[in-house]
Amino acid sequence: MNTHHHSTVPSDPELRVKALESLLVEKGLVDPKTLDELVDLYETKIGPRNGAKVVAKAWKDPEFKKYLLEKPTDAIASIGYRGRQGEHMRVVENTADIHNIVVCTLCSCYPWPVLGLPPVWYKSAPYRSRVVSDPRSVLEEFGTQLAEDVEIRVWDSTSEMRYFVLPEAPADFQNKSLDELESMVTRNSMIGVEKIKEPENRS
Amino acid sequence: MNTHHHSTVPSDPELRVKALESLLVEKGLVDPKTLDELVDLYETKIGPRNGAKVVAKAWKDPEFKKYLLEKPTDAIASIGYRGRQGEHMRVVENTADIHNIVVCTLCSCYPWPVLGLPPVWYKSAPYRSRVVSDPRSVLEEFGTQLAEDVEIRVWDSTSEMRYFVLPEAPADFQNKSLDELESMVTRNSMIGVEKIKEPENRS
Amino acid sequence: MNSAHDLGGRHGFGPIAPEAENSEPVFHEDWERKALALVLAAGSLGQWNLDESRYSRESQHPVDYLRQSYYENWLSGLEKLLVEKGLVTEEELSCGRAFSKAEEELQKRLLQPEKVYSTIEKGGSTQMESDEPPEFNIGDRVRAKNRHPLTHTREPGYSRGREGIIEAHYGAHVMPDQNALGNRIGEHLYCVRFDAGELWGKDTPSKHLVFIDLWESYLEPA
Amino acid sequence: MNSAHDLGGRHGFGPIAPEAENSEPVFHEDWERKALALVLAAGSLGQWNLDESRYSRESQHPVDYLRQSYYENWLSGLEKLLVEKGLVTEEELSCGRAFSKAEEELQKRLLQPEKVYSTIEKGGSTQMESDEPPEFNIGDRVRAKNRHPLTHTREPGYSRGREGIIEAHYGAHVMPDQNALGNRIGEHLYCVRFDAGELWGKDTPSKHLVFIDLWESYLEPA
Repeated sequence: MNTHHHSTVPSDPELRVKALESLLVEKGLVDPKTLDELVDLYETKIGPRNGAKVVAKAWKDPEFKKYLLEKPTDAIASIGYRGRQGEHMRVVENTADIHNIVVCTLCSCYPWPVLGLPPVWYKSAPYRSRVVSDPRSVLEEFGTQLAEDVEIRVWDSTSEMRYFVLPEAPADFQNKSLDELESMVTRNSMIGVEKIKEPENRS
Repeated sequence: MNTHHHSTVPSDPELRVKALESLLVEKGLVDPKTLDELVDLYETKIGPRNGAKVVAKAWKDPEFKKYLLEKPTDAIASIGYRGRQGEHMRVVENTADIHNIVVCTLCSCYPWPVLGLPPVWYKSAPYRSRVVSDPRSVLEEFGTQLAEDVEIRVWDSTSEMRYFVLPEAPADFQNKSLDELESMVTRNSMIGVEKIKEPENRS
Repeated sequence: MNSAHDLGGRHGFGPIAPEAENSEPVFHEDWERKALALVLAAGSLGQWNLDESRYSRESQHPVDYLRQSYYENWLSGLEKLLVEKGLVTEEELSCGRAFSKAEEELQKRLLQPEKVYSTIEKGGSTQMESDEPPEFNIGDRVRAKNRHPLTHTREPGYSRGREGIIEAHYGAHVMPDQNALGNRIGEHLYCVRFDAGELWGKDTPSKHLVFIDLWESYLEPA
Repeated sequence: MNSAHDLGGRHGFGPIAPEAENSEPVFHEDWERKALALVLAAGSLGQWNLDESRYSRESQHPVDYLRQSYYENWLSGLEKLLVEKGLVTEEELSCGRAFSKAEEELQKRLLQPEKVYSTIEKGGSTQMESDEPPEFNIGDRVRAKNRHPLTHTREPGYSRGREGIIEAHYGAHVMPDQNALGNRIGEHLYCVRFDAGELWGKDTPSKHLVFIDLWESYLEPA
């Protein structure tokens, strides 16, 4: 006696998508080439390397960093990243005393122009449920240890404001090139679940 | 990419139960005759007709009603119903101004000695979720209309106290026999989702 | 724990769609009979208490808890407890065969068929003595604490942080949060009356009260 | 609505088990590419807004929401909206064939491949004008109201009834509860700082703040 009113096992999503695509194309509402363009955009052009460029530049250029913290949407647009899911940006800066982490407990809001599409774990129930109430256990799963006196700030993206973490620069950032720095910036450090790894510690 | 860590579709419960029974019997921990006795007890001896006897007696016998409201566990035991899931009883009385409803939002606590095992709907997520926040919509699903000025009291069985509703007696209860009255008492009226139907209104 | 079992005030589960009382059978499938009886018979071995049973069912993955039928959840809880308490091994459970008999002492605790009626009729009181006087009196304004324990609790989510009035004192009863961890401790238990508007917000229709049984350590003066 | 999507502070979902960043692909299955693209392309027809999309996904049965993968939920939400808004019929959806073309006016709104980049780059601002001055100032103590709307809201359950401090005022933004019902209205939006102990109880480790964006009508003075 099943009292659930949810649907029975959903049909294969592959078939569902195929049916939906051919239906919408036949209807005259979707152009298959548009779909290819959209996929290409998010698979090859919009991704976390964008954010890494923003971070590296902020580390090297104090003027840009000031601009980034004060007018984040404009500063990010000034190096070419803007638009959908990044219309209203806010940058939160990690320091020796403060560590920021971003989540969306209600769905999976994420700053697409700088980070691309979110990874599976960011959209998952374990992350969304736990990071607001027990961030230290979440950080541990990412191998991130913070000193006890570091203040953790969790940003729950409940509005269209999109949060983006400016990680702490590596110790010797002044001796590194922009390209070197950019290559050290991980996606996870810009979500706030990891710190930038110093070269000797990198796996 | 499934991010759930729940089990895959559970195996057929029929097979699960069979395997569990033969395992526990082989272990020497369960006697199959005991299982039959338990099933027989709850299928034929302990059920809502017990509660109906309690209610009918309370309607006819003011002394018993007083005893039932003041010492419910003892009063119910005095007519033979006691034990598991009814160790600590409390009787709440419906009147022209007050309507009581019982639920267990956290599992499905229910006064077994007087009502038997709970119906499927009582254990279901729709009832458990909704009756505490929107009891009137729940009553509507049971075809129960209450005047706007009737106070609704919902009892959430979060402890081992077991709540039991004493429904309002039918209008002409004094002219009816105990047996007649008993036959008018429904299980649902003792949970509080229905009122006693007057003979002319009964379906 | 804040899991799927804590259903009060949740939305989206659809209609109740009750079966008609006079046609609903006690059991809908034959295996449900056995599931009930196995849970009761195994429980009578005395290797776990009621709160441990509840905790075992609650600590399933939320999807399993919500999609399984009620007796399936009972089975899941029983299977987990049997293994956790060492009564059967994972391997025995998965193949449905005993690799060895249970210990003699445990076999002696088997519920005999002729003891079924008296055992059920006896039940198990949760009333206990407490050395402490009750902290609250009838009529006191209290607030249910905003607690989020990771383990078993009987303080429903929808009551947390909300104010009510002590309606009754039931004496000291076994404290479920501790009982689920194997510690049988008595603690004062109260029935607390909440106005529905306090629980569900100002737009809630009036003339609606909710009574919740809450242990003393769930409460603070309001 | 208080449904399964409102995950903050819930327990029992197990480990996060993240894939390693440098080996996780953008899409894990080919159909996920198409699911994303279909949602974006259909959304660009302008027949629903972002909050209607979210509401459509949230209002699935909780079991479906939690057991389906993320893009499956996107598909479910899209299918529901297409039917609700009259773009396709149930019958067309179930057989995957169009019985008629869409209306001319609607076909004209089709997103052209050459417009993809500029459309995505343009995005959609939610900033609006408001005739009202903001009710709260930075530093004000506020309480998130204990609200339980049956429809879409962006006030998470774990913040309700809890006190915090206005950390920022973001101006007026489209109010999601109304937007999900098709009414585009601007309302002041604030970032509110909560101490974790206020949200999760006194035993919560200190040095932990949670910032939540909340609209003015979600808040009251504390």
